[in-house]
Amino acid sequence: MTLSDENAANIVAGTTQDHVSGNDSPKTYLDSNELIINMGPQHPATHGVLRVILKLDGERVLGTECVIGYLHRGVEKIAENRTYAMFNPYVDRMDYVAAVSNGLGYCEAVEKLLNVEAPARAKYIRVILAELNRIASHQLWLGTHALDIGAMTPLFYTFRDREEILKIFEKYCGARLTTHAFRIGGCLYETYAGFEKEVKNFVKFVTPKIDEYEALLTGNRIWMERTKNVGVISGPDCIALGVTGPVLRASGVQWDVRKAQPYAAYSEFEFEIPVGTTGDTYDRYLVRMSEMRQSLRIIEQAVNGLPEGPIMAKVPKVIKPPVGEIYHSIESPKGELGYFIVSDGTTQPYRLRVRPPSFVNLQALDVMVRGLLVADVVAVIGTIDIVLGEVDR
Amino acid sequence: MARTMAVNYGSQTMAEEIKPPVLLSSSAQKTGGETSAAKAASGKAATAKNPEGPVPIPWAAPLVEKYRSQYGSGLEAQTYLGQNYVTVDSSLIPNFLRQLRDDEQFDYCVDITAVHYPKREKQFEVIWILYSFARNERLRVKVHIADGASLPSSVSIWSSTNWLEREVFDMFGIQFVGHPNMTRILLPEGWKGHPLRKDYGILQQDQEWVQINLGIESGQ
Amino acid sequence: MPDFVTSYLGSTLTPGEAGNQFWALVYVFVIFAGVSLAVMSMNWLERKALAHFQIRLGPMRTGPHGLLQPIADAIKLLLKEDIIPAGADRFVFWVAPLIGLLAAFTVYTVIPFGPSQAVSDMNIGILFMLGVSSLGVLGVVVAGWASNSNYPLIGALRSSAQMVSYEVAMGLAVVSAILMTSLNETGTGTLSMIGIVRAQQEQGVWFIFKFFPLGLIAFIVFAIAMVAETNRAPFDMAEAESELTAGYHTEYSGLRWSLFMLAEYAAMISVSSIAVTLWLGGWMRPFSRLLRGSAWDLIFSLFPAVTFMGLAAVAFVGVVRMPRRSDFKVQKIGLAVFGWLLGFIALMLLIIAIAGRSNGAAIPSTVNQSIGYIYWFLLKVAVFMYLFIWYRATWPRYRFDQLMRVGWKVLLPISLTVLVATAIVGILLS
Amino acid sequence: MNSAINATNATMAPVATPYFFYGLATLAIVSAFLVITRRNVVHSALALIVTLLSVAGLYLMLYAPFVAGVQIIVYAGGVMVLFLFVIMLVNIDRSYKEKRFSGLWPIGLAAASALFTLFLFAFIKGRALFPDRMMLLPESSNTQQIAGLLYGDAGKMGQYTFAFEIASLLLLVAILAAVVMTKKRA
Repeated sequence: MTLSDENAANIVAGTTQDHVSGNDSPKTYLDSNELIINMGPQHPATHGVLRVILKLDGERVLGTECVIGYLHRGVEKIAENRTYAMFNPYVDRMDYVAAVSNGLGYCEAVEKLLNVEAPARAKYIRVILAELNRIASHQLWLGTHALDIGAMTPLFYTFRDREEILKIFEKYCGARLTTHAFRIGGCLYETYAGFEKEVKNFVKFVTPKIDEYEALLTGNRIWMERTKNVGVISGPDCIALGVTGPVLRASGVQWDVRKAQPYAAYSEFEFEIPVGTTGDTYDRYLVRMSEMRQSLRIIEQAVNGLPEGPIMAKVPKVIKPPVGEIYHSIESPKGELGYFIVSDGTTQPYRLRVRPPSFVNLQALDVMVRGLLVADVVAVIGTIDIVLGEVDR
Repeated sequence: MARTMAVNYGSQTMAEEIKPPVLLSSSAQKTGGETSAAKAASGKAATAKNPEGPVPIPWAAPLVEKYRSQYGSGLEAQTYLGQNYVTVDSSLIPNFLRQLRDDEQFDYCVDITAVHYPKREKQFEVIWILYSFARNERLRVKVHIADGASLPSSVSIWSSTNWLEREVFDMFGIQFVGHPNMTRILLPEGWKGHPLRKDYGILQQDQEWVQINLGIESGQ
Repeated sequence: MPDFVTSYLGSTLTPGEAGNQFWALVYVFVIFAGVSLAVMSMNWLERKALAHFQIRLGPMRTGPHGLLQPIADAIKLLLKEDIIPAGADRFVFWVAPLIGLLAAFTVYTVIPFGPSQAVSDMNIGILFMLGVSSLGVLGVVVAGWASNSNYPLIGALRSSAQMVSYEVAMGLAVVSAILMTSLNETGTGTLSMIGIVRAQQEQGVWFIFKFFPLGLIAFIVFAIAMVAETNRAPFDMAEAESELTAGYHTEYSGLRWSLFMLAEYAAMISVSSIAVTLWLGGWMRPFSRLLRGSAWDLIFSLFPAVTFMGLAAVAFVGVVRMPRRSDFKVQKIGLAVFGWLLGFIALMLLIIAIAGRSNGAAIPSTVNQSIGYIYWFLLKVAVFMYLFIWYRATWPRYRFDQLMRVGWKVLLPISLTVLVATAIVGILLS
Repeated sequence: MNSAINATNATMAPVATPYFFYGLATLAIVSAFLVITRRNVVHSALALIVTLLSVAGLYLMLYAPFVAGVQIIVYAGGVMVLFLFVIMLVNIDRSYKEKRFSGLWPIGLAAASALFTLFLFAFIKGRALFPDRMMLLPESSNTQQIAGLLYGDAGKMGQYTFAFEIASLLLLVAILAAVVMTKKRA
């Protein structure tokens, strides 16, 4: 059980020695206090099929190793065997809680490769849906994260409100989760009658709800004790580890692709990039909460200024981009989501690479949890906000 | 995992001469010659001349000048659709990347990936996508290497490249020397072959796996 | 009626004290059945209350408003396959839930539901309670070890450390309450549960208000420690499902698992009973000093009947609000029957309250009084049970080191200070 | 209060006392035997708990409920939990491999039989000392008696106050020592 599992310990030690605990001497593996625990892939708090091997001293984490790939579907290989338009729905299956963002990134990347630009109205619709999706993703994150830390109730509140967003998606494109809302060159669907009104109503509806979540958690002593100074990561560390999104911003780096290299219509809206100071779990929580509010701001502006006009650019029926390659990235709810597409002039991408934010952010787990307790591992996995569909692709 | 280990795919897929990636279309033919529009378009594309588009133009910038004077012909800078990339010789790799980080503030390695061109002499193109917070600028560094060649790891330069290099190894079989844990990351340890190579036969693998493990003919 | 039946009904001693073995046995059975029933209804209540906290409905299908859900659950658990893991220590695995259950139920022998409504009035009642409930941790520890699996082991280690730590603060808080019982002419206190309530009766104040705020602080310390002692949220480290899947009972299934649940809820009720006995005046009705006289007595003796009437009314409102569809017919009838049952109980209670309003030694009067005692005691306990659910819905979970810090560095010094302060104030005032 | 005690004494004493005594005594002996014979340490610990609990039962029968309660709280509830805690952290498999009753067992057996002989001798010789019937029970409760012995009645110093305080001081020193030792290791 504890010690008798020397075999297991050695197996893990063998795979992890250099990676998990480079600074530990090998003989510590035989120390009587060490315990190797396998968290996942079937574990309620690993948000899917993530497997984390924990090396513990009592309850203190000495090192971790993530074992991923349980959800690998070979998205990049599939892309090479599909036409550009056919591959579009596949990207929704990566970060399935933010499918709209995935689609947005892909469509914009291909448009860039084709050297076309979506019409203004399409861009606005894209922004509205992508920001709604950001709120939905953050709500889902908040609910599950709070559940991991032991607060059951916020989950149900966030899911109740996320439902309203999904209803808008469903009315717009017929799907709730994997939406396939956009097409290369713009949008396929015009907004439905009453879209603006519903979105505005949603903004009105959800603003007090966000305050409600905060009322439950922000000032809660136990919540603060569980999240403050837990999983601290500094700004330079984040940059070195390639961590992006709310995690980076919570560490004090004010960087958002929407501001730094604006895409869609983001340059036309006023919004702020919330940043944290300490880079702990609590800051990441606060950053995401204010991000939801900023998203509402963007949505409001976009709905009020929704221009008239076509929603589809002139794109040939058969999409055949010229030979060349492009890298395009957007700010997905998880971080920088990039698409690197190499075209050989045919209808199928020669090579399509997805730069998944969850995958890169997950690397920071080891840095963040060392020296913390098992309970914190759960909190930190939650706070990185990974979606295994995107990590494994 | 252990079951797939029993299957040996390596021999024919690795050594075989490069075949065009026609996995989808071949399956379409088998199931009754049903040709989609995409298939037809794809067929046409092979014969028709490529559509006109922008072409990469040389990129002139102080950064490029500086390193060209240092490295000479081993470095070629181009820009395509406003995106800059530098193609360098593989011998420059760790030093040039380190210089980019230290001297040019490219402190964030966004991604590492590779592209397989089976017909070229140096089959693989490995690409580092870099970003500089200070300059708000992206840059791609490309290197061409032959099959079986390895590259020095850049984990010591950007720690983010740890898993990214493992993924490149997993998908393309390119070894990064000096990487702390050069093992497969997404695929199970006993997997044969590297799927993102153009000569990787999915259907063959599937048929073989089904035959060996299930004892029936594959329906694919 | 046989003599041994009537003799007890008029008696002021507990059956154990009076050496009345027949009634002692009756009490044991009543308590066993009652606690099991209470656990079942607690199960339903927790699910319903938690659901409504969380904008859900909770069980709705099994019986009207899921009223039959606990029974269905019990049947399911009884019929489930009983899995013993291959590497488990079979005997210890088998015996562990029994230890927990035994400890949780033995405690009830000294819980005073009224001045004579207990199995026995033990001389060392509170000591016995603390001692036996501390045996409950053995079941947890042994269960975690016997499962031969890492998560249960960690859960067991956590909960044993946690329960042992919180027992210290809990014990000191209890001692300060016991100290208060000695504030009488003779200067001798008591450890007897009934004696403690009697002391509150004699001093005319519930100990929670005694030496304000000392009693209150001791009570709060106990109230926090008892949540930790029963491994409930926000101190449910031992079964933190997001970390340890289910803690010490991860490997348990079916009947054995349900025994753990039974023990957990029984322990919740028993620690609540301790809190009620020590600080909230046990079986005493509120304002027993302030609002005296037979008129007030009558009004307060109507409370049980009124409560059941209220419950019946709620059930009938539920009947009326059910959709008028044919597929709801059975549910509607079921709920109506349930409502009538509650109404019938209310009626009986009303009759007893009216019949026993004279303060004599006649049997109706004694029965009336007993019902009053039990009612107030259970009502106070029920408040605690609701609080347990409320905590669970509201708070995130403490981390283990924080939990230990709270136990040793916050609660222990506070309870020590309160103990010393109570002693000093007690000496100064006597 | 006292009336209640007397009532207890009057009514409870005769109930099946010898059977309870023999039952508990047998249980204590059998489980004590199991403690030293079981190979599995956790089984030994569980048997030890049974021993402690049956001894607590014997105390109860001797009208010493306070001692019984303390026995349960301190030994069965506290010490044994810590025992189990420690046992779970060490390697149990190793204890299977190790030889038990190493070399010293003849000495142990000799000591045990000497002790047994002593008890037997004392029991036979001192029969006159032990009254055939139950001793007359004191007026006050067991808890109050202990309090009297330790702290004294009505302003008087108790018989064992000094010894009691010394013992508690020793325990405090032991606790501090344990803390210091573990701190040094970490």
